[in-house]
Amino acid sequence: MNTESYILSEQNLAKLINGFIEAGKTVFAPFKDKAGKINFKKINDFTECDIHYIQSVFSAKAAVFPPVEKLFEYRNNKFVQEIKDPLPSYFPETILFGAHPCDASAFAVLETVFTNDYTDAQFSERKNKLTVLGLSCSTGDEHCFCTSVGSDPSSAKGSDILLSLLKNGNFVADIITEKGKIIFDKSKDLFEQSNGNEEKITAIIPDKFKIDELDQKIKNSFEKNIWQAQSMSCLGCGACAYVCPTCSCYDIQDLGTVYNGSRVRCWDTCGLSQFTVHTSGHNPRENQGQRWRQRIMHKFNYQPEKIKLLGCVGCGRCSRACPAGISIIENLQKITKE
Amino acid sequence: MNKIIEVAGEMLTNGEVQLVVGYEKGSNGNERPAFIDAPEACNKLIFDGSCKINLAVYLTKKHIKQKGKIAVIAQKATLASIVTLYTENQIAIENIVALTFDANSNVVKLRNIDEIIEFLKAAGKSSDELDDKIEEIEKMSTEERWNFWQEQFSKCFKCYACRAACPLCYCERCTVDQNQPQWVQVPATKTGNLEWHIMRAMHLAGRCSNCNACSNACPQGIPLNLLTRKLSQEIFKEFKYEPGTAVHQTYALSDFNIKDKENFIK
Amino acid sequence: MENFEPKIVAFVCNWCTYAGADLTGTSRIKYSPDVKIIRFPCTGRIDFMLLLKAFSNGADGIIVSGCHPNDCHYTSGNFHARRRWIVFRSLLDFLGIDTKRIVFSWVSAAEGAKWAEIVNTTVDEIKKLGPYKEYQLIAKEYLTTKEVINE
Amino acid sequence: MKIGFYPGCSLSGTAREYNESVKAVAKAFQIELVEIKDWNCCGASAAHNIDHVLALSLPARILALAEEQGLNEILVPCAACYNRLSSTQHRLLEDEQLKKKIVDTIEMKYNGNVRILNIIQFLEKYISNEIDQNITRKFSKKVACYYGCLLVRPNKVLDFDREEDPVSMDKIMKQLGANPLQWAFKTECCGAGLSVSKTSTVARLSGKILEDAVLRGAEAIIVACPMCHANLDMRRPEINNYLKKKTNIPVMYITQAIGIAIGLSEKELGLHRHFVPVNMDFDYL
Amino acid sequence: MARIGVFICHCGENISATVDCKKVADEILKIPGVVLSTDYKYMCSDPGQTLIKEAVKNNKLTGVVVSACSPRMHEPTFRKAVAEAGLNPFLCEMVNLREHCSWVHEKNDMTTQKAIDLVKTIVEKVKHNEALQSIKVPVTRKALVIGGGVAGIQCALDIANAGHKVILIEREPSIGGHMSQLSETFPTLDCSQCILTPRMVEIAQHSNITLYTYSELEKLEGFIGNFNATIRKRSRSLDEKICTGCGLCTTKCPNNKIPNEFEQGLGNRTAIYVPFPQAVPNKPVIDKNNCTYYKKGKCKICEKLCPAKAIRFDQPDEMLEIEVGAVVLATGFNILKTSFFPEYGYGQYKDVIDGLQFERLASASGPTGGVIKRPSDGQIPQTIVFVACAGSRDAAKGIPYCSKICCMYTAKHAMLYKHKVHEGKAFVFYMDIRAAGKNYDEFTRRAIEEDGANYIRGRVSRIYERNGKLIVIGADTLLNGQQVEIEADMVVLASASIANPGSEELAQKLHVSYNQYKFFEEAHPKLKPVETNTAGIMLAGACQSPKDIPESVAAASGAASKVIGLFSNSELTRDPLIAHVNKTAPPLFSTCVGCFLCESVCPYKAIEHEEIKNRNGEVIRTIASINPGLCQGCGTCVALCRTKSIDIRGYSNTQVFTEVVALLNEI
Repeated sequence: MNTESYILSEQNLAKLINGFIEAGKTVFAPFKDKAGKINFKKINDFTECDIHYIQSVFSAKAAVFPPVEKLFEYRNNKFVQEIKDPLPSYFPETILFGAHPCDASAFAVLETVFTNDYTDAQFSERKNKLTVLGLSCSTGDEHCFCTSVGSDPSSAKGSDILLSLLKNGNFVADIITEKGKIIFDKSKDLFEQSNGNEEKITAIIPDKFKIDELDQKIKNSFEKNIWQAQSMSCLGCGACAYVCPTCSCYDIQDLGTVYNGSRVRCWDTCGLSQFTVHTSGHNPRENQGQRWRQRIMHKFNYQPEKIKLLGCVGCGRCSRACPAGISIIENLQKITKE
Repeated sequence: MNKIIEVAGEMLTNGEVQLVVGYEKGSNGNERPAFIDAPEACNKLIFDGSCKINLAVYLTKKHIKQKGKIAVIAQKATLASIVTLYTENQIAIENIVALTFDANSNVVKLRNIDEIIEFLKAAGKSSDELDDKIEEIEKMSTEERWNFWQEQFSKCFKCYACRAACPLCYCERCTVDQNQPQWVQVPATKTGNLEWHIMRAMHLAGRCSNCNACSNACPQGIPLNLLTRKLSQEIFKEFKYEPGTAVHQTYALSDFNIKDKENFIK
Repeated sequence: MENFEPKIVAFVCNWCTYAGADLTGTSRIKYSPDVKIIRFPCTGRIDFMLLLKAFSNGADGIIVSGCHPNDCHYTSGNFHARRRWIVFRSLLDFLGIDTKRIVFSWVSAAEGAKWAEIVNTTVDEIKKLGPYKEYQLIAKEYLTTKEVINE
Repeated sequence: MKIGFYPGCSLSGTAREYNESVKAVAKAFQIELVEIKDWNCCGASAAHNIDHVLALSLPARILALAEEQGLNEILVPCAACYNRLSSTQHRLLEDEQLKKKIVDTIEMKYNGNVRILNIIQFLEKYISNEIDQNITRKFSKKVACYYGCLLVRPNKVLDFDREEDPVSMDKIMKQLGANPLQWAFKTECCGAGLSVSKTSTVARLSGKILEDAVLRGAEAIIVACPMCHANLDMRRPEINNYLKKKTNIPVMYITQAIGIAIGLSEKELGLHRHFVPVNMDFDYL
Repeated sequence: MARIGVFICHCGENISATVDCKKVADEILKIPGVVLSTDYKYMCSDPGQTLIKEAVKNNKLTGVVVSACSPRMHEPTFRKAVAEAGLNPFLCEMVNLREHCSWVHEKNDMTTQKAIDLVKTIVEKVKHNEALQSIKVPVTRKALVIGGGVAGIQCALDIANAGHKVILIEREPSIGGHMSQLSETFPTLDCSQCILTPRMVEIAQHSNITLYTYSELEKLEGFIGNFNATIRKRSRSLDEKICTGCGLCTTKCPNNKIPNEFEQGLGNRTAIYVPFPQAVPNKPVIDKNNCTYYKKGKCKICEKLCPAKAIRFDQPDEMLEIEVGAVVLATGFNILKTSFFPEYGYGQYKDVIDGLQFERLASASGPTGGVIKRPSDGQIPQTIVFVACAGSRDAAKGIPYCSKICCMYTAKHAMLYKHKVHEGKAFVFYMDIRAAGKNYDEFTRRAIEEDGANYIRGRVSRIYERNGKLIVIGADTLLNGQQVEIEADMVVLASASIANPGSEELAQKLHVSYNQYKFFEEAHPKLKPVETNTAGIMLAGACQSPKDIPESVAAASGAASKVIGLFSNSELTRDPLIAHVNKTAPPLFSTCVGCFLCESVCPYKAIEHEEIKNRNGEVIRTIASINPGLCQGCGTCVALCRTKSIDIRGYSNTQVFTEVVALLNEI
């Protein structure tokens, strides 16, 4: 469908969001905690959220891929063996509000991973019940590089409605998808006509590298020793993957006892040394260099080949989160310069 | 800071060390760890104390050890960590030269454990706002404390940056990575998080060098150092024990004194 | 709260308190059945993680008991344990975990009566405090059938 | 060279000659004794039998004064005073509560860092090294050094010399050329406080002491305590009564002995004040 | 899949009176893995045990849970039973339904529910029990006895006579110890030498005993059954093999005024000397500190005299390495010297002597040929004062304990004196007369009633000399503390028994604990009186606490029997419930990181360093390992280990963890 643009004042935006909440929908929105860290969180009123942020610590992927998700509950003794699937109420209608284009576009990557050869029921359930009210970036910082990975600060990819901040504090709302249209239709009166020439505040994100150069270089860099060099200071934690909007690895665990409990899936990451250890004790990725290589090549080589999508959206969270100050941009630049 | 550049440079040139572990300017302007094996590369070395990583963490890593003799830029806590690592048989001290700074920021070379301990003794102890924060929490009611920490831990996603950044969390197979039995829930559940952080604090009790690397590494900024610091205080108060102040002193928790005082055992 | 029967686990050493509890039995001194004993070779063996496990599995209270100082069958196990508890207890307290729910005691093989008393006073105390809701709430986070969207 | 000085009541009363000889000797060795201003009674020997706070407060005040007046070392020639001051300092240093209590009572600062010297410690520290080259006439007599009880007991408080068989005075007397005897009554009780109230006891106890000294051929008894001196000297008639024989062995303070050896005059040393006659030439024998 | 059999015992009415055993059995049957759950009146009875054995066979059980009385009572019984049925005994566990449940609770559902929970807990535990074999440690059947006093001698002979090799080492040039110095012994007054010397000779001649005198233990390594002792054999400066012990050398030695230790300084000896005529071995030794040759470099008279040419001035100390399976400490005691007592004149009065010196005076072989003469002028004392508790039972002297032997030997001394000097007066100052022991009280009464020793209950405040007399001032507490003053010719201090010098160092060498008075500590004051807390090291005699001869000998035989017991098998069997460090697949090899913080936590020094080597023999890493010979299974290291690399069998991490979970969760 072709996009229609409207004006949405801040007050009306508030009305819109609170409307969803009253309607019993779950609204995920950027929330600033006491420590000043921004994260997506279920809010109970518009005022709780803080949309003037550069980047949240964790991405919005929790909306479809929670850090811990119950798969089923079990009960098991000599006389009873039963498995209970989660009730529908476990997957509520969800509005993701205030996610930047990078986060919004990341859902495409997750979706292909979770559905390409086999459809993950729980993921799809969540994804189908999710509507994304994206928010284009009015500011950025040295870690942002969406423009270098084929996106931009006001890209509509992945949003159902894309909001863009105007100088006067109001927003332009671009209705992108059917889902978006439905929302719009439900509350037309909150939207005003746009004359199409309002001044958006849009962040400038300079190019950091040429993606096709990188693509060429990285193809045959598997054996190179850049990986060791780049991961020298890597401490081997999971921060980069956990904050990443596209990282989709998970572990499956049982909580409870032999008699009863639940099976859950939870985030996991290739950065941890235990990730690939075999029962035999052998570890195919025995040093951090190999793990680092896996992470980079997976996003910039394997995924483009396998799912025809770049595994990185340029949000720069990994660089911000890294305790050792490893910058992904720098390292990708190095690779292109190889 | 050109002093440090000189010193490091000449150490690499005259082959006194093969690698210098120090700090450089990161892309976001902050200090970050740097690994330098060529004299000419030394000029990117900086030191303004803003880096929150305790470089001792690298001394136990295989790929660093392989480099041979290592010079490491050390803050006070780093030195304490080195002493503890040494007493716990984790490093070959003869392969390590600690570069630190005296009161008027001259570079000091510490070549062996005794020199390090001497230096630490001379440097003395300094308390900071963290102690006040601890007091503040101690003043809370049990319930308030519980809520405070539950809120903090609810932010934890078990990325283990705290563990990775800690020089004393050098174990190859951490208890959380064991499942026979599963001591700590793997998922970032409320219980899992609570148990993980309690265990972490207990395992560092009497060992922690109070470098705050754990809380600094946490992407969510959870003040984990409060726990370790609290226990350091407790252990010093109860057993007059301070890690990193003497070579081969018995670890507070594998030692005992018949006169140890408590007021809660019936 | 009237008919609340607390779940209390007792971690005791084999040589003093376990034997002491045996003596309570042979002397037919009655105490509350809410306390159940798990036997260890020595208080030195009792891992602090086990106390957490007890709470996360629904214990309302915990008793840890062993030989009096200088009586340890292994000469120093209880001294090491004492240090461990001094540190651990202060940490739990700092984290807002209710240390009133953990009772430490020395009960010798000769103190059958003392064991009964420890048990009964503990049970009364825990009954006053009620079930350990806070901890059980977080422990059941993903176990309860009442669905919660994670947030 | 200056050092603090606490005379106490005896030295200005029954033991004036002790006071005189101490000062004379000190002067002879160019040591200035700075008397503590506004000093008070040390509480011996009655106070600690009656009121402990008082018994501690009195010496505490003296020590506090010394601190106030910047004297970090004080000479206390009277054994009784020395004993009270030392005991007080000991008690207060080992008991914070008590210290607080006493400090509140005397309403003065008290740190407890004043060094308290008895006469012998004083002599050992400042004079014994100098004596040899200053001796003008050897004190070539057999002497019995009598320490009494207050100088050496309780050992864990005073930590001075051997509790039962002290030797420090003997050493000094040897230096003077005397021949200190090995005898049995060095620290035996002289009857001290009963001097006035129960002279018969004093006679008996001091009697035994004198008897043994005489028996072993002592020509003089050397003391360092006003009490001992009073009992052995002033109470001589009663003693002789008890012993049923006339003993005329003189009793002199160690400072007097030193004085004689370095050629000070009888007057300076107050030898004339004794009840049992004594003089430079020892012709009283 | 586990196949657990659960057996609920009624214990007659003891359990079933308050617990619904049937219900328990039924509930437990619900647990996955429980193939059999039944109740019975008396499980420990023969039919009861048969029931279990049959079940084990018929149901191919992999684990057995007997819910009955306290395991401290019947665990061995039932483990034996299942073993007979062919199941590893350590796969059988007991639930304490009687002492911990039925006897302490009322009859109601809660009690039954508790019973169910307890059984459930152990059932889950048993699922994780391992089949264990008791540990076998090889035993070197050779004992090292340190100290050649009566205790050491007795112990060595007992062990040797049981057919085992014994190494006996003695610090002095001759064995015999204090007993050889004694005149006569209480309460029989038989001559000490007459009893002891034959035993000494026996030692010298026993084919199973190797005697090293003038020797000390340098160091001890290893553990029970497998010790490695290094012994320093000090040079006697002569070749023992050729020395005939004729004693000629000692006759012409110019240094003949050296106070004789054996005579407690009451007599003199030469620089080359035999400590006493009956010495074993009867070979001289040169006292290097007093020998003219060693001091001035010339003399060598003895060398010229020696017909056998046995003198070796250049003889070095010898170091001997010996493997032994057990060690017995019999290093004995010492007594305070008179110089310890200020109030008694700091030892300045020659005629104030200690008990051992009096023994020498009274001994027929002593310096005075058994005539009691006072040291100062050789006069026969007409009045002797004996001071009991000289130092003992006196906190102010730092010796609050009772020296135990003084009461008796003081009575003996008084007696001996009166027998030798009939008209003499003997006074004894005492605190209490402690004469507990066979014929002991009778003995002291004899001293008082027949021999007229004058006992005064009170202590002696001081002793001084006057006209060659010793004035003893004491109190008579029975005359309401009245002062007594006695003019004595001689005073004998029954001075306190103290630990031998060097016992502290020795204890540290051997890792045995000792009390604040440096006496060695037994493993248990009641039940392990002759063992130390270091397995394989025993105690004999007065090195443990003051003991008289009969006690020392008894203890020695006790220690000997422990050693013989240990030697009764070529390997010793130990409970397998001990700690072990895990081993994992390479490249990790073990989760142990080798921080060795566990080392100091082990009371038994059981934690050792193990080097993991790669194929080329290079050390990859060093990890902890537990010495099964030393570990006693307290598990303190297990709780301490951060990586859970140490675990303990019988109370393993998995087991206790499972117990907690099972106890608190519904089936």
